[in-house]
Amino acid sequence: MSDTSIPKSAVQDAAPVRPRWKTILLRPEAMTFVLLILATLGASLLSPFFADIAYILESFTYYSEYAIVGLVLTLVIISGEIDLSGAAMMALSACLFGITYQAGYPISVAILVSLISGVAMGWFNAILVIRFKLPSIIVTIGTLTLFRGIAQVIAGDRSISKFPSWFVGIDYQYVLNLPIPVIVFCVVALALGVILGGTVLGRQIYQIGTSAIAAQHAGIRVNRIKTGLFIGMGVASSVAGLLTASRLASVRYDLASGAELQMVLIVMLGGTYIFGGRGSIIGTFLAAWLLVIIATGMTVANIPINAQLTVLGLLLIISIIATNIIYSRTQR
Amino acid sequence: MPVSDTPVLSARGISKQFGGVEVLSDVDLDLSAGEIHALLGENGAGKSTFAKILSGVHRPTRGTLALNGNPVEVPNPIAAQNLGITLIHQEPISFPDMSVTENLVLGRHDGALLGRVPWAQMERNANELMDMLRVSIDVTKPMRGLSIADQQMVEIARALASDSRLIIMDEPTAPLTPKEVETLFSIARRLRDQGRTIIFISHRLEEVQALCDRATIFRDGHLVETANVADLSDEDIIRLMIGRPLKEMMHRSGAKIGDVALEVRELSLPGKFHDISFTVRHGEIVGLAGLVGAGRTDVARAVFGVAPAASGSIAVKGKTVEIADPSDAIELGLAFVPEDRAVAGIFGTLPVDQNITAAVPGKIAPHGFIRSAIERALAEKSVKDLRIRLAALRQPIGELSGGNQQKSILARWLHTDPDILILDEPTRGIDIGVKAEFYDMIGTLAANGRGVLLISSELPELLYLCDRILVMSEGELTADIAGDEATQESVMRAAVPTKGKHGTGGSPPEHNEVAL
Amino acid sequence: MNSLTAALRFILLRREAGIAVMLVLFSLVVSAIEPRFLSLDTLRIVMLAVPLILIAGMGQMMVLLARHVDLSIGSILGFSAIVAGMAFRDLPEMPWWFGFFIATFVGAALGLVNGAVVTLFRLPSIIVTLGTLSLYRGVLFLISDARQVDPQYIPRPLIEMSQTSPIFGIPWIIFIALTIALISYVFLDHTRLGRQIYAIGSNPVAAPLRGISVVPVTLLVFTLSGALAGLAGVLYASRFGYVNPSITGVGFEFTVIAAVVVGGVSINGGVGTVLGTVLGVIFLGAVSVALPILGVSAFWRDAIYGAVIIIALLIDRSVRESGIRSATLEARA
Amino acid sequence: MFKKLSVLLGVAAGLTMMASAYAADPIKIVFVGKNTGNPYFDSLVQGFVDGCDKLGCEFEFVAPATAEATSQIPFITAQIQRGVDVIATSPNSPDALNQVLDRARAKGILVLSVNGDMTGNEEHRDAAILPTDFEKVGADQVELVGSLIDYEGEIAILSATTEAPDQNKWIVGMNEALANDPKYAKMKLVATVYGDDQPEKSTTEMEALLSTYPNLRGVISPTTVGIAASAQVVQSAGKADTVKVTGLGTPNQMRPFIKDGTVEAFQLWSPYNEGWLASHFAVGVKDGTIKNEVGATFEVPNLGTITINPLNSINTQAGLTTFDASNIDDFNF
Repeated sequence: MSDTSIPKSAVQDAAPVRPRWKTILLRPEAMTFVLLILATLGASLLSPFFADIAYILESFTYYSEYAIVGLVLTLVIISGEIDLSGAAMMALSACLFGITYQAGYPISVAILVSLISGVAMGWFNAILVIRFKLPSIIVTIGTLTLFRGIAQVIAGDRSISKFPSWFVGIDYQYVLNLPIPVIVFCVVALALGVILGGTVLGRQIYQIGTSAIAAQHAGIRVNRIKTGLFIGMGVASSVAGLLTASRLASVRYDLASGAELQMVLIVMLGGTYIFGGRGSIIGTFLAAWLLVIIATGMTVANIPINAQLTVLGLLLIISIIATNIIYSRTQR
Repeated sequence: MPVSDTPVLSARGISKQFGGVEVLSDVDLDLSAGEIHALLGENGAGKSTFAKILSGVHRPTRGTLALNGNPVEVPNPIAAQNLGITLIHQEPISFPDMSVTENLVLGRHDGALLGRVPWAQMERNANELMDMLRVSIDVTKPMRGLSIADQQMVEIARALASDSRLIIMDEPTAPLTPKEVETLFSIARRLRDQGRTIIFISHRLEEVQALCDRATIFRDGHLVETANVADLSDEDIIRLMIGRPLKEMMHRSGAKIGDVALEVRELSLPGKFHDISFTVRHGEIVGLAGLVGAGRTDVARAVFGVAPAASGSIAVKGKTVEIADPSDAIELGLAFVPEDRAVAGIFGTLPVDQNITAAVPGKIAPHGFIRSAIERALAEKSVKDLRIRLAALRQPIGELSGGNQQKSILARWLHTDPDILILDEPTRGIDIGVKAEFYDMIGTLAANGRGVLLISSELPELLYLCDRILVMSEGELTADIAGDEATQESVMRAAVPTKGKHGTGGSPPEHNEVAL
Repeated sequence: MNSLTAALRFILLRREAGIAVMLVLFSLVVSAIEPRFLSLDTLRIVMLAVPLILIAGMGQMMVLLARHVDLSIGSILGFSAIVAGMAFRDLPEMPWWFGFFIATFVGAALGLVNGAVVTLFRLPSIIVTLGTLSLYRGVLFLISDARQVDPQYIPRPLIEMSQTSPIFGIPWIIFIALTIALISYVFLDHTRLGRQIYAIGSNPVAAPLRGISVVPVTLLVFTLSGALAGLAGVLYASRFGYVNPSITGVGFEFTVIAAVVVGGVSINGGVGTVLGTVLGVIFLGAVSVALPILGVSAFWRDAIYGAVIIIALLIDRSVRESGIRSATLEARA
Repeated sequence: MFKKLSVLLGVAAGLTMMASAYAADPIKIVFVGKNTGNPYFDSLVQGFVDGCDKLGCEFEFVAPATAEATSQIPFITAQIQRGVDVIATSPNSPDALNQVLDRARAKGILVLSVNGDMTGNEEHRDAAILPTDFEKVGADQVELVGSLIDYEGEIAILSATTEAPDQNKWIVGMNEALANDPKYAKMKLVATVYGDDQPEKSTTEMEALLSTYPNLRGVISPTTVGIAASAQVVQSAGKADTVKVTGLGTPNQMRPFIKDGTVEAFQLWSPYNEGWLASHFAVGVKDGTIKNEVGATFEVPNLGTITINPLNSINTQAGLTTFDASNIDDFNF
């Protein structure tokens, strides 16, 4: 019955630390990278037409818009929220852009209207999630229906086109042999990667996602940062909508319909933890290429879309499960 | 005292470890039919852990349990219930969207899954139980609308409804009014007289004296004494609970008490606390005592801006300030070590160094970009200064023991160089050796001229550390006692509610012995 | 308090009252603009528009009560309808009513897969079912070879279930939906298992402490949701007369979720009644019928559904806020 | 089904399945459809397949999952990458494909718009293969409905989407015929509504028509989803005798309604011939036997002499084919 009977050692105070190589290799991003290499090899075997850098880059432009939104979505998910309304925001902001331009305003005003609408929609999501404390996942399901519904109401089934020629075809403008959408994606990835990995803001996003309550107690302005991220989603969606408008030379209410799934897929494939607090831009960056390679590889091999849909649905579920398993293992 | 010979329950060599720390060691205890048995001890002494092992919430690391002489396993709460053991939780567990009636019967295994729910009969039974408790709760109302006290009553009613032979009440009286306490006691006695066994966990010695037949006292995970209550004086119990004089563990060098660092004036938040005013001076350790749910933590959260008060004002170093968010408080030189470390303190999956530097982004990132060399240096200094035991700085903090996690949180705040520290139960769930280190540190903080507001449920801790002790009861400040004048009794007297909280029908006590 | 005011209070304090009032107000406003709206014919059209939503809505409601959500029901509906349709086409000797079993069974199996992934890996159901929404649609394309089941293969008696009536001129399909609603009511309100679904959604942490087996019950609600979506699938074939892999059931999940949350089922689990859901389904049915009668473009429908989901969330929130509640309970929940 | 599974497995294993598909000389034609699961295109694709069997060209059919504007683009790019000689497509948007089709043409690929044209953007394709003269469809349809209702009474139109270009062109034609031809003086067009090519919306719109216009005598639905929904609605309502439904539909979709008399007659063209003609035209242009110039003519077996109309548009047949009980069993598409 003496107090000295409680044994003490360093082992009991702290579990032994995992070797550094193990923590790196066990990251889901490593998995994404391995998958990327495998997919590239597989696609090259599947079709002799696949292994062509110019073709892959061109194909990437078709997914670049989703991938750009996916980069911002990565931050949102790391912060412990989610935004499924990205694709609908793309459509509504692009339709507003088209309608403003058609109404006779200069294209710069139309672009401004689109960006402002992006801010407004992101802010609307943020208000519902933060001010009214509603779960973001269901709120953004509501707003995704609402935003696309509004796009449908204001634009009808009309295809809005006849944009000035300088605005059209950004995907065929090259800088250093890279299509501009690819450059935009890489620049956004680099910028967000630096912010997330190297700055206080990025650090705080991880901390909020790990425990929003602890973050608040540590003096981190949780609501402000989350609001910023939702607005960032809106702006990124609006930019993506403009890129799509330029690429297609027309906008319609059904632009990017169903793309919320692909956005989530990119982020999940990149190993971002669905419950927040973990993930990286490099993962999302690699996953965007992975998705393009899988989709393009199958398309150029003329594999029916039926199989493609199945593969993508499976990938989403498997990637969530795998990431979840990896993180729950390393957590304990 | 109808104590029979064969023990209803006997525990042999019960031990429990959490993350390598032994919180319960070799407990042997026999409980007889028809007794009310008190479990006493400081917070963390092991009495609640023992109760949870009996009721299947935890499984013992070692040791055996026997019911009426037959060895039993209690792997989960359901098994416990089937064995006739019910734990009434400190904080009621309920289904807020469902009616009181349903909360009373949910989980009781009588009837097929697709069998019809006998609503009318259930409601009748529920009303009978409420009558017996002499409370007027509408049993058709959802739990969501009930006060905590009423929810507690439902919880107690639920235990009565299931035919439990051993009922464990873990501080059931904390949120109850004296009248309700009296009702509860009379029911407890009736249950005892029917031959049931009741384990009664409480801090209130007068309740133990009034109600219990025998008492077992825990200290630091060990059972130190089991005796008839009649043979124990309050002084005996306190001595057994505290063990060695706590003074020996503390080295308080009399700090110089300086100017007012923090002044709180007429702070109110409806439903939580009302008209709270106090001051904390530089170099002063001010204790904040009170029962669970008295509103202590809410006051601390309001001062720090986590959940700001609705009215009243706060002045820091003589200047009235606006604190709407913790970041405002931090800028003003406040720091807050929250009570619920796992939720509000640590970032469990993030490395220790990132946890330590979380409140000083400006220091680790002078130009916006994080300089890991600076960060590591800051963290290493904390590890050395506070003797945080870990394997590596990049280790997730969740892998550390509770004491070292708490040290890291304290380290986080020390980097902000605060003038005022609010510590909410800083030593909860920390083993005794590390506790002493904490007492040292708190003393040093005050000696360095910082003001400390210390919230604690461990009275001895407050009595020996504090220059002044404030006491809260039911959301109001009821006492402000100088440290050298404070005693357990004077603090407890101020902490225990004296006026009725809610009408309970006021019917005279009647002994309608509804079949339990 | 006399019994009349007590009764009034009891009625008015229920959420169903709010939806019923909304429904009446809406009908009055619409008929003020277009008097033809207030007719038996309109009622018939509304009643014909809702059975599929009502049946799948019962399943979705159970999933929501258990604090989950099933976004894949549109694909499950399509999947079951296609499988049943292919059976009608490729196995002509099969008795036509066997299609009900096939569709319900296929739906139940797909729902079970949802539930298994959700419970086994402890993943948020909304993400899992977003994945299976796409996965099931992909597989249904594969098995159907992306070919429609043409009307000539849909059995005549099945088609007639949407047209002929056993009694009072009310078509079979409405009877089936109301029967399902009635069974759901008895199941949810009057059986132990039904109450356990509420308990799990009301406090998932406490449920296992009270001996409720959370995993089997969760599997059950997903399976039921799938089975009911499957049943709605075969009734789709009855109502529309053919099954198309790229049309059948697409976007159905949003309609159903909108109807159910309008009916007062909380997205946070534990709250909601069959009566409320029935009223919610009828309300949205009335809206979709009123639009063409008012001459408003059908494009408004999606915007209205989206707004309705958000408004319902806000109402649910304020109802929760208004009740006296305990912080500890919330934190634990 | 096992075959499909093995295809999937093949994908996963990264096998070289398509290795033999590129080493040959023959002209490679690919048709990029609107979306999969669209029964209309099954017959059209068969025309291509038979044409290529006879002419010795290689043919492939690919299609995205949804009929959304952007979804065809990656498929067209992939075909450019594969180095095909001819891309035929049924564009989902009149203008979203301009860029990618221009790139295809820049590489010497012959680009054909099949079954619908890119109105206003004709310079972005080489030729359009249209089933019939779209200018005459409206008048033909009005004549058909007129003949069914004795040229007297109220009629309505249930179309696809408000902006569907082909349907709108036909609706203009219908309005002109009704306004200008004295034969139709006693017919009155009371409403034009849109069902968005969704079964649910089309059904609701049709039911609203019946309820709003009790004196309605005829409905023209120039879209396959719409006419099927309309037929289903009048059948359910038992109004097949008073309200005559007609429009454009496929025989397989409409067969039961013709058989039971719900619909007396409807029209369409032969999608099979479109594929047949397109393959002959493509091969002819590629090997130089056909000049793709306005006014040029060429022979196609079974179709006779075909003329290239202004804007390089080619029709497979002069007028619409009318299907009724007497001939419907001769068709299977």
